[in-house]
Amino acid sequence: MAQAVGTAHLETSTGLDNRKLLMWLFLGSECLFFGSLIAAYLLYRDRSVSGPHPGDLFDIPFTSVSAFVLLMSSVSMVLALAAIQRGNVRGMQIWLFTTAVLGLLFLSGQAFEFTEFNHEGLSLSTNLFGTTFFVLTGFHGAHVTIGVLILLSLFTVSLQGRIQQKNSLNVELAGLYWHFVDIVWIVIFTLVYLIQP
Amino acid sequence: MATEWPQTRKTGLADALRGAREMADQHYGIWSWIATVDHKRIGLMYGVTAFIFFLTGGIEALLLRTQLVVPNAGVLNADQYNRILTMHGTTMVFLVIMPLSAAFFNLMTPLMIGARDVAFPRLNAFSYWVFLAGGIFLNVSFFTKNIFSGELGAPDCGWTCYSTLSSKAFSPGHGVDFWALGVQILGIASLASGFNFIVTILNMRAPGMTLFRMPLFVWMTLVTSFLIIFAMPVIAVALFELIFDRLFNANFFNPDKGGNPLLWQHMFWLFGHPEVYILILPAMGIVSEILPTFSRKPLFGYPFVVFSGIAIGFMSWGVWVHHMYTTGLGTVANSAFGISTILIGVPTGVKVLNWMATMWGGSLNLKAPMMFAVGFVAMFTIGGLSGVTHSVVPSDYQQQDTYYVVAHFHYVLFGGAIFALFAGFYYWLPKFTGKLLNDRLGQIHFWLMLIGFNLTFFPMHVSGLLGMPRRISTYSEGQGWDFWNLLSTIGAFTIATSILVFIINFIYSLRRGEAAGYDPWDGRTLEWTIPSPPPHYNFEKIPVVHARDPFWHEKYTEDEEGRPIPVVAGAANGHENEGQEDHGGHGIHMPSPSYFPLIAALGFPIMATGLIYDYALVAVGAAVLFVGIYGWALEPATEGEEA
Amino acid sequence: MRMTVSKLRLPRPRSTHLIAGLFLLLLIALLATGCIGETDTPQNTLAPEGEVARHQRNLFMLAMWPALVVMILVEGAIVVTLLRFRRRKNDAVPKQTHGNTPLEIGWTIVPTLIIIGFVGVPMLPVLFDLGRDPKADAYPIEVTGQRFMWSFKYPDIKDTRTGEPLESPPVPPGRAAELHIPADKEIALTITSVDVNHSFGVPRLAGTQDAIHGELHKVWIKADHPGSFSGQCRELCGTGHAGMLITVIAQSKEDFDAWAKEAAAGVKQAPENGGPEAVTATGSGG
Amino acid sequence: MTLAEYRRRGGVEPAREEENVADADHVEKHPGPLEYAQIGSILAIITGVEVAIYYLGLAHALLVVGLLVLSATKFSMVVLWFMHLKFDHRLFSTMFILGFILALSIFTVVLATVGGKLV
Repeated sequence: MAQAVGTAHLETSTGLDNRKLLMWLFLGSECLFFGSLIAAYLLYRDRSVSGPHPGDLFDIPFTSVSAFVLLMSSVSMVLALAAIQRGNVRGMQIWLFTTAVLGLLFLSGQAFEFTEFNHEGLSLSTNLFGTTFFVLTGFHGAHVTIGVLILLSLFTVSLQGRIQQKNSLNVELAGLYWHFVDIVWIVIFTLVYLIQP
Repeated sequence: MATEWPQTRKTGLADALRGAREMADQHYGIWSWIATVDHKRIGLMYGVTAFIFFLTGGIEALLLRTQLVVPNAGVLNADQYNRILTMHGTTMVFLVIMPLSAAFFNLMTPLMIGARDVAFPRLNAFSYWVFLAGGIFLNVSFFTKNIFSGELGAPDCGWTCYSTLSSKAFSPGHGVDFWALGVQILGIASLASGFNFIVTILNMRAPGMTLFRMPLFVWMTLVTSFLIIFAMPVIAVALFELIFDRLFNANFFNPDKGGNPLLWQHMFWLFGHPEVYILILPAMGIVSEILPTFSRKPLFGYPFVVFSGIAIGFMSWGVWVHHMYTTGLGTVANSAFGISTILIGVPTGVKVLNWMATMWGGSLNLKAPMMFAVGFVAMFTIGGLSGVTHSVVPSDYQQQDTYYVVAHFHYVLFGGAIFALFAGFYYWLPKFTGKLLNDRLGQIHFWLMLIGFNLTFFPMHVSGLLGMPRRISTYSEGQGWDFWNLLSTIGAFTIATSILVFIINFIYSLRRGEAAGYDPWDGRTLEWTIPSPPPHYNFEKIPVVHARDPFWHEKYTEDEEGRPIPVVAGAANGHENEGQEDHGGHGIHMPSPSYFPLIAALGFPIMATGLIYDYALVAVGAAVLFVGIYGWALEPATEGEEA
Repeated sequence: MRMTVSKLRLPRPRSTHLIAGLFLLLLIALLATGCIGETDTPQNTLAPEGEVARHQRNLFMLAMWPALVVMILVEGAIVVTLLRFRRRKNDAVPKQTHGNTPLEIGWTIVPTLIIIGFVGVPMLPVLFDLGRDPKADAYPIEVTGQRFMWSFKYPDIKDTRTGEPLESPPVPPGRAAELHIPADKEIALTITSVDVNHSFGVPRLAGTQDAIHGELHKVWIKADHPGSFSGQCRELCGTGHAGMLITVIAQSKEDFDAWAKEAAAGVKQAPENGGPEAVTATGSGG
Repeated sequence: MTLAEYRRRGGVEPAREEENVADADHVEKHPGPLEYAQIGSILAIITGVEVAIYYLGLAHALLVVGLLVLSATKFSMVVLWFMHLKFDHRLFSTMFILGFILALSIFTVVLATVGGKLV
């Protein structure tokens, strides 16, 4: 978002772009954020004093599909970047849009999952599992939502012809964020869904 | 800067905004401050705001000390005492020391590395506005109850807000909600400035300013910023968990549902111990600049001071359990963390020894900045040593939660951080006000503060060893604590007097102070090569750096025995830029002022208020935030640059 | 520039005297600290009357004396430096020393060794000894903190009226709850809380131990001789925090058995020791 | 003097290795769409294997180790290729790895201390 002062006029000391450096620092910092949430989940995973427990609710085939969707959105994201880096605006637009749609698909999957769990008696305050699960996956979902907003904004701006090869960095930065959200899900999918006590 | 006013017809809001915007573009009037993205102005705003909070926190401290002056005093009741106590700690940590350090990051970092601004000027303005919003939000909590009938609405759980005291059941009312959301907002501000300064320091250095030619203060800013960006997310999650527990009945810290109150303590101190170094490392940086200047010697063992700073940064992640020795984590954990705590004293000791070696053999100019810097070394050493006595796990069981701990961390945070920050004021404010602070008043301020400080906090070692628990709102006679508490209270008012002297000095100097000139202290670093106050573009020409302490080396060369010889008079004054004044900075592209950081920042307190009172406001706040962010992203960043 | 500097010179003797005076004050304060162990105040952490507290006091001294020596050396060196190297008129710019690597390495390694040797190593055995589980024959007592009162349960004493283990009677806020223990015998305390965090601190017997809801914290204490020892809650727990007082009454075997018998029968007892005066209503109210 | 001018005159670089002089030409080193698609398919396959392992009914320890290894592989592939850390400047990796390792180590210690079970 924030554009660096004078990047147009001055080279940076390291030769690296300010915004890209900022993005990587942000992702490093986000590791601690999700680390804290995942740690809370792991700490409490088998300490709920009453049900329902993870094993009663998880629908592995369903979640595998939505994990797959998010993974594939990473592929389309990187294809959007590859397109614009070669000056292919049209290709970038298609792939950006695909990524946003896949992101929305993942989010609807999560909304469906949350509603299902709710129907089966799990809420934020039911037990420790409900608390930690909803907060962890909810914060991930919030990140995906922000990602989708960024992607759609980029898409809209690109329709006005304002994203070109020379400022492909905008797409690269959105991509870095998007891929990060994806790798967080890779971790959550394994630690929360597949590995159960 | 005699530029003609642009012609505007003010017919609507948009035009009015544009008019204000143009005023801001001309660096003139109130709007130019509100829309500013200039690191120096943001730094000054940080400084003034944090100083006002310092006075608030100080008044809170005086109230606490007045209540404790004699046994069974009736100045405050226990409820008021707990609330004021909580706000005193929270204010001093989050609204005073951190933002005062941020003020110096802002003011000094770009000047010291030879840059025209920080890497993200608008993000920088955003940090300030979010900090201001969070600070006001936190203090508004006082008024959520009828303050005129003596009821305070502020949080009452101590600045550590341990679970389960912080739960809805035991802290009803909105105080803790305000605390958690307020600290959360402040965390956003710190994170933003943390990212900003890392990128600035890594990327915006002048030609030739290698990492190991950077001034020590810049190094400490870098380490601190790394600690901020890695520690803040942890407390953010802890605060979210607390907020979810309180507002949405989640169970993170609810023992009845199997939750573990100790999780809060772990998360809090995982953040909290790096936080201690976030508070003290900038102070160490300031002192490492002042001691060499006023000793006329380079910092002794520069690389070792740098590396010990980095070592402290890393080690600060491995000692958090020493806040939790008595929570029953077991002997293995306690001994491991006991040893790591002992070891973290070593790099700190290395720094102290290097500072003393810097002074040794120097030509010490005992002006107010130097006195405060030396005061820092002297007082911080005591705090560090009592810290070593804390690391001894079994004996710490006796000191845990007594006034001995209070004495220890005030020696570190007041005797350390606050002394160094005042040293920084006396040293660097003239650069920005153009006026030197009066040295005689400065000396009076120093001695009053030093005496008052020791009078307040040294007796706390004694009352602590005599078993006085911290955070008690009153105590009975016959415990042997009376005399020591009386001393502490007298000391606290002495400190307050010294602060008054500083305020008088500041106002007096602004009006009548001696002009500072380029280089009032025979300085060593780049900030002294430019006028006081600096032009908004800082450097007419970006300097080229050939050595550590670049300005010193322009003024002096060394003979074979290492004795410095002044360079020919003309070059020594740093006036090489003077002839270039008339350029007026034309042709230098500076970032445009922007209102969007302020608008975006406003979104957070609105959302937080909404979470407590009415969810509809959350939507309003989110909308404000989005307007701010979109406007920000789409406006051109630099004068004359297309988006 | 340098002219301005010399013009603004300080009146030197004044600051010298002040520094010296302050240093003297500091020394006096230090001596006062050194004598704390002698004062007879109820919660003095340096006047142990129990095995645990004695170990803790000894370790503290082990760390404090070197710390005091270092402090005096450092503060003294600062004062000497200030006096010896303060700027004089027409001072030449001093020799520029940039550092000294052997010296740096030396003053990194030597303090590490000293601090580990003097503090770290002696600390560990005591840490493990004090942190061990109570012995099997230790006298068991359950300690519960609640807002704003401590209560004690004696599993080995059956209340003759109910047949349940004896529990201490409730006390009003600001009045000390009484814990009776046999003197010169290891006591196994199981500390917990039913609401917020509290901390059970009776300095003359042992350092503080946190009471946390949902956690059972087992520690041992041992009083050297019969007597009564004051303590109070150490962890902020709300408006009554300052009034959450404890009196531990250690009795000889015979006295303790006699007390237990009476208490079990529900005989109303006059307080053995009033403990510290009740904290006034202003303090505990709110 | 701008950095660019300064460099043209051959001044000492501020802490800067030769390899990263030109940020612009890293684009050429990026893999093409085909390679991205290949990596995408590998990721898809690994996900399939993960789910398969889950249903295979392996011994718990084996299951845990297997799944951790597989997800670590996915994680690294996305980071190295999609996020270009394999090709980009070392400083970017440092920033990310610093955060990642820090999170991993402190939370391992927290879980061990509080008595949580990682698996």
